[in-house]
Amino acid sequence: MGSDLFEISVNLIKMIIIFVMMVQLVPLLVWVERRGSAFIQNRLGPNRIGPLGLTQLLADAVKFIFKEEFIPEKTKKFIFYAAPVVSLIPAALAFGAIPLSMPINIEAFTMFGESYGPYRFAFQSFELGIGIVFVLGISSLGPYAMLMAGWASNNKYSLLGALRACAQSISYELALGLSIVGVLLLYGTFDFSEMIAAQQGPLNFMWFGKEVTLGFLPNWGIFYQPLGAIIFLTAVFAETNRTPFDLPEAEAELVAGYHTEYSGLKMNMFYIGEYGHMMAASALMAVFYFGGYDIPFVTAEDVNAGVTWFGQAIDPLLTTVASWAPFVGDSLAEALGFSANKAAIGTAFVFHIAMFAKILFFLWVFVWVRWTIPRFRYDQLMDLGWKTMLPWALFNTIITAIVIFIMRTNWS
Amino acid sequence: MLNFESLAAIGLNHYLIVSAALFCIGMVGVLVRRNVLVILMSIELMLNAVNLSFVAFSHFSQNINGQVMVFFVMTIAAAEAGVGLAIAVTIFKRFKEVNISFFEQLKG
Amino acid sequence: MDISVLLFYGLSFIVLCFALAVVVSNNPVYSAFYLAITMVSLAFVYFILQAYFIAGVQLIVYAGAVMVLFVMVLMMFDLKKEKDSFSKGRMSNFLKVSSVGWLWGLIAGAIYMSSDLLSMGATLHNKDGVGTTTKDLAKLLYTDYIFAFELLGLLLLLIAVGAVAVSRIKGGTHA
Amino acid sequence: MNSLAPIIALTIFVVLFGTALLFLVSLVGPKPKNSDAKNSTYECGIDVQTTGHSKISVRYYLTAILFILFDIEIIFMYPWAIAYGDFIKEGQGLYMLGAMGVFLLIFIIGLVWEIKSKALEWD
Repeated sequence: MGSDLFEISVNLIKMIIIFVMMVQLVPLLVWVERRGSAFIQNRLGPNRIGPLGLTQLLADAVKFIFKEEFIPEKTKKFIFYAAPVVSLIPAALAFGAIPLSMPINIEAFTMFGESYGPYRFAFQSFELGIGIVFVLGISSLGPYAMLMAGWASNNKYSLLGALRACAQSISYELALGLSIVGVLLLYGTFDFSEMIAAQQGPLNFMWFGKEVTLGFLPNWGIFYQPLGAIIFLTAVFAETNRTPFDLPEAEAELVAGYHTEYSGLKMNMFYIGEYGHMMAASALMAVFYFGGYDIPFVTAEDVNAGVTWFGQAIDPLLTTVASWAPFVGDSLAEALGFSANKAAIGTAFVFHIAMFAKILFFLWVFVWVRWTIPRFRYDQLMDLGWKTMLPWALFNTIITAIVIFIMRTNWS
Repeated sequence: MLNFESLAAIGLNHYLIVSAALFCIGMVGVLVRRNVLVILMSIELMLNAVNLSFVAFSHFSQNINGQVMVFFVMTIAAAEAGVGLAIAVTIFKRFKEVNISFFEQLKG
Repeated sequence: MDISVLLFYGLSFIVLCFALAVVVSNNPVYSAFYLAITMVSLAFVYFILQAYFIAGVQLIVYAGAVMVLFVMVLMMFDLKKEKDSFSKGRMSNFLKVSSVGWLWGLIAGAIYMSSDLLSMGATLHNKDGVGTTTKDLAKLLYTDYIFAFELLGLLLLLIAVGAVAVSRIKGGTHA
Repeated sequence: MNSLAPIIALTIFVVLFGTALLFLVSLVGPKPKNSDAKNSTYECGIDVQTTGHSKISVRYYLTAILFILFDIEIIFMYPWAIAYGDFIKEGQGLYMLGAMGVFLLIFIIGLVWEIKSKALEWD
């Protein structure tokens, strides 16, 4: 292993940063959701507080903290309080397992006079060889938070909402799991990093034992698995209980679903869990079908060269600044030992921005669909899950298996 | 005899003893509880104990056969839980009763 | 002291405590939640044992499916606080528990006595895991165990039919 | 690779974070002023007639059990899916396709039977 204190502490800080990033995206998403709905419905949305209403988020957060803390009588107190906390765990763990950028290879450097060996930091909370199975397993723990909330509230709306949410998310988990089989057949691995590595470069595949390359398209999963991608995206909408599948919260029938009795920050924590689930789903969508942190037609070497060039271009500026203020700038960077690793960190940052752009795009799709498509009826929802999407996912699996068999077999 | 080294170096024995304890807890549950659902849960505990020993043996002998067996046991356990719960739900709907001693009176 | 030793003792403690809580808890819904925690902790124990795929399956099948089914059924039942959750007869209960305790002592003693026979590997993480990856599992599962695998598929089909048929008895599926 | 410690650490951190938030609110927020109307279970304004745990349709349960059985069948496909490429390279692709074909046939029979038997109907 050879892990020392520096490596462990960097990994811990990284883990906390990724979690806090997930939590901090939630108010931003709420703002996007409100402004987006206003934009789609030709309204204004929150625009009074701060530029474009952006500080509305801060005001909301403060409001939630200063709300009165009370729970209704006849609730099971411990489970009532535990449910919001439990709802955070699956989202955080699932999001932490997904690589958000390429790993940073830090060369040996010295800091404050002590030398530290070469490191490899992955841009994710933990690297797992069985990435997909872990993420599926962890997100299948999601129903517990809903069931706990619904049962502990001692309210029939809550319980009905919880059962509906649970039945819905387990029904669509089948289509979700089956649509992933196509991805697994394609890449032959559970590991997210290997999947992303397999999607680099231009579109190329084996055609009856010969290799075919199409230079004008990136080698992304969407071109091999279009049906699987559609099924996956739809199933994810149902898993996260978003419109058009927000039956558990159907306010016309069930008041507010499983969190009817929750108020203030406790309800907000359910929202954090739900949005965290959405972020994990968007990241998975990007990794499976859109190349992860891959930028089309640009290799890691190109980015590295660009970053190095940029660093050299601004280097005189930095030197000038450093000469003005001797405590910051180059001397500090030299003391921290990062000068040798500037390019590696910069490259990882560029790829991180690419990944983040993809995640934000799919999050916008979530918002977009919510304000475009009306809600399903419950029997239609179940019919869609069991009688339409499951057979189509099965069809996708069979076709993928047969096509891969025909194409990759050496027929000579 | 029992010393610190044998506690700090986790071997197969440790896992087997945990597995045995888990199995015995499940067994106590089956013997002393009267709610048929809790009895089913205790059976799941016992099956999990067996799985744990399978995985431990598989790891320490570097032989994957044990994991295949665990896979099969999990399947059977899920099937057993499904049918057991189906029967329990049917009886509960009919008689509003989940006590195991009541089940003795069910005669065809 | 390796971190995995700490993890083993912590997780085993959690597993055994919550298993005990399943058995002694008065409310079956709490029992189900405790059992779910036991299952998740056991998945992490499988993780220490480098059975990663089995750990994932444990999470998906046991914690994510079977226990959710248990919790849903218990919520459907709406049981009041159970009056007689334990079987009657203080003497017979004492005999049951003590005999199970004797059994555990016997097994533990046997394991302890035969520890020389069992000591195939002394410590954790001293093997590089060759031949125990998920692909190896797949190669074994779909060649040597192919018959059992297809039969399990058939069994699952029969269980599905059986469960639907059982829930149809008297009154159909309309509760 | 594949180490457990970060997963446990993140779980503990998230639990601590959530608990801290709950405590923060009870520390900072105003003290609740209780009244009967406020403490009662939300029921659109009318008095609560029954307990919150009324009878629930058995369909939820039936959906859950069918989910378990199909879920296991899907899990059985995962090792097959990742080993499929290797098997094709070794020239055993047709065998694997056949082995999974039989399994998928059983899966399809089960699915068709469930749909035909109206076990999945919600009305």
